[in-house]
Amino acid sequence: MDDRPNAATTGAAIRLSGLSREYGDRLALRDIDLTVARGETMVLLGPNGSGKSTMLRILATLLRPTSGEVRVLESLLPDESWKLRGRIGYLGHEPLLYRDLTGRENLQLQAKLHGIPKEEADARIEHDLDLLEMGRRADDRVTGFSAGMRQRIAICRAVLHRPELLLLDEPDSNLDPEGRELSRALIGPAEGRTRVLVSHEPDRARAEADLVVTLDRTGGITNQPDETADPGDQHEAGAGR
Amino acid sequence: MFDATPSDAVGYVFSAYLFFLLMVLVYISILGAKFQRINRELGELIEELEAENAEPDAVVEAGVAVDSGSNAPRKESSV
Amino acid sequence: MTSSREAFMALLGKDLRTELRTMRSLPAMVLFAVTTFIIFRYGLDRTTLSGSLAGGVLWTTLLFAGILGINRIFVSELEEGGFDAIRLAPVDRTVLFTSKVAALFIYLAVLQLIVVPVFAVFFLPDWSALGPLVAVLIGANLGFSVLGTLISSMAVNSRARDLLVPLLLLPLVVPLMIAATAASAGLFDAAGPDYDGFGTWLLVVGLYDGIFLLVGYAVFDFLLED
Amino acid sequence: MPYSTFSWKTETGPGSRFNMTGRGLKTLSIATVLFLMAGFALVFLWVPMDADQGFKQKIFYLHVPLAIVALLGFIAGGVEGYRHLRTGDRRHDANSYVFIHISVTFGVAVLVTGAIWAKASWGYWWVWDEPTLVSFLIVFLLYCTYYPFRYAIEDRDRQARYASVFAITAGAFVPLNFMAVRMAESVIHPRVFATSEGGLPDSMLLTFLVCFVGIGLLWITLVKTEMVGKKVSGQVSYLRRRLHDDGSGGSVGGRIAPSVEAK
Repeated sequence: MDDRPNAATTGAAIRLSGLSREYGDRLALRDIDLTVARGETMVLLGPNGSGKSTMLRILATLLRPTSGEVRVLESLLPDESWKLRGRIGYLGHEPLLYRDLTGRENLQLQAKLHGIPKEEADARIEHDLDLLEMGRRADDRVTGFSAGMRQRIAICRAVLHRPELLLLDEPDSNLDPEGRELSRALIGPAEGRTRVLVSHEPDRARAEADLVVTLDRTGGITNQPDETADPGDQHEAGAGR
Repeated sequence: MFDATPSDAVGYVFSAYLFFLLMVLVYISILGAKFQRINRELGELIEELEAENAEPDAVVEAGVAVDSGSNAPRKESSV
Repeated sequence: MTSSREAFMALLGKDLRTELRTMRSLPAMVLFAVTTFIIFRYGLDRTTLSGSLAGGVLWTTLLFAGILGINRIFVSELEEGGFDAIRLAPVDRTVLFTSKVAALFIYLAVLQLIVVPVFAVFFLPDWSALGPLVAVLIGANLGFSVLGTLISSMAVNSRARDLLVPLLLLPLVVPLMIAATAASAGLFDAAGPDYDGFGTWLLVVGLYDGIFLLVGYAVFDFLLED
Repeated sequence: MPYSTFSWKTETGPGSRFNMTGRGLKTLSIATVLFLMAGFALVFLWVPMDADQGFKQKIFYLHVPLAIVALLGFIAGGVEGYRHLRTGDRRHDANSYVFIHISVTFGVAVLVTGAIWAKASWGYWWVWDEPTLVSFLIVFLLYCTYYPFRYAIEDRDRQARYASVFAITAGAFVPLNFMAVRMAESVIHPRVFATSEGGLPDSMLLTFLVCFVGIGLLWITLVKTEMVGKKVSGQVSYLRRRLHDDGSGGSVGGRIAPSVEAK
């Protein structure tokens, strides 16, 4: 039924049907259906409070769906979320960095938690830090970092274990134009890597999107076809199934 | 050791049993009040429902989807 | 899966390194304990203590000083994203529990390393009880660490965290306090250490530790989910 | 009883949703009243005076069953908490909450009757060398924190999960605490079970059992009634939400009691 050959051959990276999430009596997400094929980039748009971050946290196995079927990298959430650990790179609002450790120590801790061998980890950390031009400051404590520098370390942390699926919640926030450009090497579109991108800048985000999903304030999907920049390349959520 | 006189003991025993019975009574009346409230709320809801069923046009104008609930067709997300 | 031992060492190392760097908990705990001794000295109007009074003063002080540390043990994980990081990593989640128990145990041990000698200098005419006291300290520390970690992780995600930790913890550690004070009371006997019932009380402490270690290990997973 | 005035079968909604256990509850409450009346009649009209304690021993038939039922309720609350964590079914959390709630209420009665018994026996309202009463107080204080603990957690899923963890931990604590306190106290109180070697005289045992069953039934009746109330009020707020479109229904803020919702 899927008209995207990509999804049919490699299996979907993300498949949601009827996903809802409640907070108390409030519905944060309402009956979401969508499919993201492997290697694709999905961009999540929508006003504040429309459930974008909630969706991302559910995909990251950090939040349980209230109802609906959620499949991420062929694993059914939340029952099989253990299969996904270490395969997802999550960059949320919070940088997930310990303020009293240095940037490098934070990354080393991340490497240890993900079981990356020491030499391998050190090489990667060196490489990634250099890419983001953070090598000089990496041995300072995070507490002295500016928000932009924290974001750069957080990006390194999110991709250190080379995840198959990247979940990025406004990855450009706090970054200067140079930082945004540099970070593309780590979190930009890459061969075979699936990405979900929450963004407040529709135009920039659309440029690299294979799929654009717009959430409305009630937590449902409201895509208007005419919003899509290039309908030929992009599919809207729920379409084609 | 202090020993209560028999008449004293009777008073204590009865006050213990009385306390217990009073507590049960109070608890049950609290429960009763709760059920009365639920009953009233239910009545209000029924009235509301009937009133809205009686004049469906007004409801649509007010923008409240009454009996459709979550079964209302949603144009974008349904597949 | 990353081996649990490696993850445990990484997390424990992180906690100890942070504490060494910031000294956020331990100095406050020590200061609190020493000040409390002075308050007891005037509150009880005694210059020396023995028997159950000595045990009571020591353990009450250690307990309340410990609560200061217990309150903080998960704050960094909450505020700096440790919970999320653990849940995303291919690590057995109970490692966070065991590593926090170990960290708390070490904090308490360091606290006692400083505070118990101070206690002896202040109040004890005879220091022969300090040797066997170590066994009680170790057993009770384990219990405090396990319960403290469990309660702290329960309270950290709630409003009124600082209020809830002592409220929940104090009744739960009553049996531990009973056993620890009873075991110490004999040791602090005015006529020299008395080992009557010492073993039994140590056994109670051990039983308590074992039961709550099991409970904590079994339920901790559920406290991490969102 | 007041709740019998509530009509279970209302004409709203599909009948199946509201066919709650009205009749079972009625039988249960009648049985409760009968057993309690029979028990109290035995206490005051039939059972012989205790040789040591005399008339004041009669508090035993109220105080001890209340305490045992409350403690069993606490432990059952822990079991329900465990089942909630196992299955993720919110009904178990609701059960756990109601069990603990009723047992805490019973706990007040236990402490008050215990204090009266102490006053009658020794002339003091509180005695520290009665280990059972002291440990009951500790357990009671612990379970009192259950309410502020629930209240402090806003997210309802998390609240239910954390409350279950509390229930399990506290449930494991109950027997341990009793053991420790009992060991610590020198037992000087002429406890009825202990003084009469080989158990109670038959007449006392029978009276005790009837009272115990009556109070146990009272506990079950109250639990069931509370559960029915939770179900119905959950359904009422569900109805209201359906009626007013989603999102706006029911005040959520500061709700500590779990509600059981019809899906």
